[in-house]
Amino acid sequence: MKVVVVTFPGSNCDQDCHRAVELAGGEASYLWHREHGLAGADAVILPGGFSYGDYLRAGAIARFSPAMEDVLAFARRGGPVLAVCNGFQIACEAGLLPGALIRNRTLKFHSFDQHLRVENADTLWTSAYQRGDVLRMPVAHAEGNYEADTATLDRLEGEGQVLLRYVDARGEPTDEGNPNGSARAIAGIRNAEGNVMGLMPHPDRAMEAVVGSVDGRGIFEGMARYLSGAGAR
Amino acid sequence: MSRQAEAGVAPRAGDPGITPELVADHGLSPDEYELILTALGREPTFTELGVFSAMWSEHCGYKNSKPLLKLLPTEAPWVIEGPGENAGVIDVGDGWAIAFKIESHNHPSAVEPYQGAATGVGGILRDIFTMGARPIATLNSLRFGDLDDGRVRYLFGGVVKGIGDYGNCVGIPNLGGEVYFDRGYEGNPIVNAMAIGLLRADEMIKGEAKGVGNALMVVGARTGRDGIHGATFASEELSEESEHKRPQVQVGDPFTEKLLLEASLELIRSGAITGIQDMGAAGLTSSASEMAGRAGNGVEIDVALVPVRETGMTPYEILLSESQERMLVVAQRGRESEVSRILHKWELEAAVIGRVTDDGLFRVLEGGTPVAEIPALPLTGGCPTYEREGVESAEIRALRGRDLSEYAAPTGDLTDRLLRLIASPNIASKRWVFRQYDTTVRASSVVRPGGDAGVVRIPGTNRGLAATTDCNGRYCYLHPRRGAAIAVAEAARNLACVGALPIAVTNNRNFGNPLKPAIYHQLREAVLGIAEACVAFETPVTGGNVSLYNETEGAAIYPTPVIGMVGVVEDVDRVCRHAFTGEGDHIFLLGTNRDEMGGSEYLYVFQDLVAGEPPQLDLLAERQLQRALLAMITGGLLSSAHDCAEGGLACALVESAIGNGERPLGADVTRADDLAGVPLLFGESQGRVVVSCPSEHA
Amino acid sequence: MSRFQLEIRVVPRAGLLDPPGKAIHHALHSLGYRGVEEVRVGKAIFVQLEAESEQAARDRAHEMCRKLLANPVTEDFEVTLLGGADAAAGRSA
Amino acid sequence: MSRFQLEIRVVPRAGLLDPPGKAIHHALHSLGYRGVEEVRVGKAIFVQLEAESEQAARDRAHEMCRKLLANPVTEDFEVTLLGGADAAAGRSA
Ligand SMILES: Nc1ncnc2c1ncn2[C@@H]1O[C@H](COP(=O)(O)OP(=O)(O)O)[C@@H](O)[C@H]1O
Ligand SMILES: [Mg+2]
Repeated sequence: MKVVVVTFPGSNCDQDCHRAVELAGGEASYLWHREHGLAGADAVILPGGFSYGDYLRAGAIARFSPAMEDVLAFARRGGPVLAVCNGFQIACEAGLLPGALIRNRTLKFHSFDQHLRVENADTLWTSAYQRGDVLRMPVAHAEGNYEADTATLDRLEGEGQVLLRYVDARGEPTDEGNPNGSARAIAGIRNAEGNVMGLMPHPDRAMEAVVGSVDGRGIFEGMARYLSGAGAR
Repeated sequence: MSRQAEAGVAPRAGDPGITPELVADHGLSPDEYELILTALGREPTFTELGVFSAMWSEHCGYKNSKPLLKLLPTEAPWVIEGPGENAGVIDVGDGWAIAFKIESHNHPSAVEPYQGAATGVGGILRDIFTMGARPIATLNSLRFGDLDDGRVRYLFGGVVKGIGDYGNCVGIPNLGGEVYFDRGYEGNPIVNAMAIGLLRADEMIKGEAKGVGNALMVVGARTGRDGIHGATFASEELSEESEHKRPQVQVGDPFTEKLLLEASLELIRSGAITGIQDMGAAGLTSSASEMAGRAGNGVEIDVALVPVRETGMTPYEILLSESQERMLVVAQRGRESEVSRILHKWELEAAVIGRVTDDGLFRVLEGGTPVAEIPALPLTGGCPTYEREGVESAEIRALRGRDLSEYAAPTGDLTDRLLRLIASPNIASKRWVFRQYDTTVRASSVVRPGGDAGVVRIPGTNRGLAATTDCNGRYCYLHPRRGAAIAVAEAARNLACVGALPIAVTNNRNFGNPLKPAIYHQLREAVLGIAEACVAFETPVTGGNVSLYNETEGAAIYPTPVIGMVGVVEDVDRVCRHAFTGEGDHIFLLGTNRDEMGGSEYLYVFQDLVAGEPPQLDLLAERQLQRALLAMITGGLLSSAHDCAEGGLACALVESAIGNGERPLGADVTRADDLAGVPLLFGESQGRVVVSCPSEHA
Repeated sequence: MSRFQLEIRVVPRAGLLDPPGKAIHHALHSLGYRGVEEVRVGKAIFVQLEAESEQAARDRAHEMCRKLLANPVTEDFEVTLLGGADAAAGRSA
Repeated sequence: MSRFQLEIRVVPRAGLLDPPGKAIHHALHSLGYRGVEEVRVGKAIFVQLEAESEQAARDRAHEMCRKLLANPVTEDFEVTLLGGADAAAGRSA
């Protein structure tokens, strides 16, 4: 698979995502936000970081980058787009995904390993997992508090668009298990069509046992499987 | 330009005339002023006075500390760049090198904790990437007064948030650090930030203004009236009056720093520049004159060409501004536009402001009119240095002599004492702090904060880089020389505990007013202690930073020579952690328990006392212990290793037992010697490590 | 063309979470300010711009808000022209 | 006792770098808003409190700013009473 990682001014996980793709057996390249050209791309990643310093609102300025026009078109054609952390925030601002990510309820930056439960394994992003699997990956953000109106939240739940939920060590969606106050403990979602996934936790930092977890591999491997035609829809 | 320059320097209209008061306000003594007159052969202009004042401040000139630096071991076959450059550089094998350094931002953080700490991180990161290294880790060493004070909690919260917000945005993982709370730091917090960067050994670049005719360019953020005279400010005691003198607070912009980091590394790779330096303390003045000084050249700059943020800035202000996120680069003649192109790609500005000259002068013009013309060498190298007489304070000698036997006696329920001790902020988990720092960005953190030392993997290899900061200010207060040596020994021990071989040291000397004999004594003794220990552990000192005048209304902080040490892990799959891993594992104590309660956390918590002889240190035994420990870990024998530090053996055992929050274990130990309960459990004897291993290795 | 000084207030939509507001409310209480009933925290963005007319300036500002300054999902905005009468009121401390 | 609605604006002190303002200014430019000359970003804090009088409410707010809401080293603040004349002005969009 050929995956393009978009680098915005202030992106700082572009290299991590690049490496994650390679560890999953794919081919990765970078696209600077001012440039156009997704020709030949099988998938796109909007990486984590602090595009434009998160000034104004996380992701608010980056979504106007020229490269985003290509990403929007790519997504409209059904191309897979993975939006991690700041990428998730950009995707929401750009309307690729519903809702918004506001300040953590503690007002603090949170950096630690977080437990997540797979809510829907029947998607191109999660096909490598089983429904109910409990994963552990780093979170590192100050604005990961997912908010949307009730109708939207109900639709997300009803349509199986909630892919990952914050849970505690026992796998329960308790209040202590919810690090940032996200509505319904939502950690990761997909769009209605299913080709765009956004999540606050960092699968790109959970690819190797030596750095603490391999639970993120599934997402990149699921993407690879799908692109090779084998994966679930 | 130069024809006008030859017309010589005349006082600038609107600038104040030179008076003894003005000279004194600039922190220059009459003798120092005499030296300026001889260096110039005439009276300085107001602008020149400002320049000298900044360059000859403690912060830039190391007046009182330079002679002491000579006492430190700085050489080893693996040292590529020792003290003097922006950061030390060490060969770590496979063609890789690391640049690393520690720096203080104590004074700015005391005034504005958030921005003070944030800009401290920004400054140390720039010191790293100006060497051509990509920052891969940060650490921070903090000291505050007791937490029950409201102002202290405000400073603590602000400093931690400032460090986090800046480092997180730039995307550098935090690997560890320290926090201590002790009334000895009331009003004078210590904020030391350390950074480590990775580079190909053959891609290093220096801060030199080489090549006559090459262009000087300011790149990055615009220049405003930020922190003017921060350098002199950082060299004074805090007092009512310094509140008025306070420079305009420097505001950090980590987003611009991230762009500047990428742009600088691209610049260096492009070969379009011959030198680059951060505009830190004393901004354009120190960067331009130091780059000239190092290359033995001169520079001519025109302040009218510097991009400014505010209108009506004088040469004095532009030369001394400490606006953040700026760099001075020397561009190959003819490749200036290439430099600009790279900066514009990263949405930053670049401007040619002058040239490298062959006349050895630091010449400044304002729209062509000379406003300063100073021989670069006396400016950068001519700062007078002072070797003073140190005398130990009798009060402290008495404290050290204090008999502690009454406290060593068993006092009722020691379990209760243990519970209260592990709840002390100095021993309790520092999670509240490092959970606000991104510790996993770059996906290479093998051992994160929470253990004895942090470890990051060296990309593309299976080897790792370990780092720690350590210093117990109470030991240094009671016995500066031994205390400083203990800081080095503990740092090396922390590295050994994760399975790393110590290779080099950076140090940050935080002290009071060196003009006071009692303080100078502490400074000198501490340096000697560092030197002895660094020789013993074969860890050369490749750089560091000195922060003096850490006093409020005459009261000095504990002498605090913070040691930042780096080590190499040969196989990251073999690192060792501090938490017990398996039920039934055997627990061993390496080292000897002695009756040593001096300077202990126990005394501070239960007797509100900082007194007694700090623990003895046997450098030879310590080194043998660490070598043995390292062999056991690389041999794969151990399940865990943790050094005994504050709180002694009992606290070390608890930390190992609950070290893995998700799988807490217990420990059942039998005492092997006849020490009384308190010193056995809570004494802080050095050279001790708690290890565990499966029975087949026991 | 003349220059206008505008203040744009971007505030979390009523009913939606406002973590900073909640935190400040709580802090004020613990500082002993009992009378405080509600706190909402938004952004005050001061913009200076060249426009043909007062109306043009306002329109421009509204457009900026819809496009960039406010998040349509979570925030509302208000534009105030600072200048003349407005300013006197808007600035009175 | 009656209820007052106050708006408190906390703004970065003049001369100090304002990174968010800088970034927004830059963004507005690349969105084609050429006429924008300066952008500064502060907080707009809306507080509802019980007080004896208008003056008492203002005084309370000023005290809160000094104690908590504004950083004395880096920020300035302004208090506006929303209600009656002020409000009309302060709110007019
Ligand atoms: N300011 C800080 N920033 C990051 N990590 C910290 C900080 N202070 C303490 N830590 C981490 O907390 C753990 C305990 O600190 P400390 O008690 O000093 O350990 P030790 O006594 O082994 O040196 C260490 O892993 C250290 O890195
Ligand atoms: Mg320690």
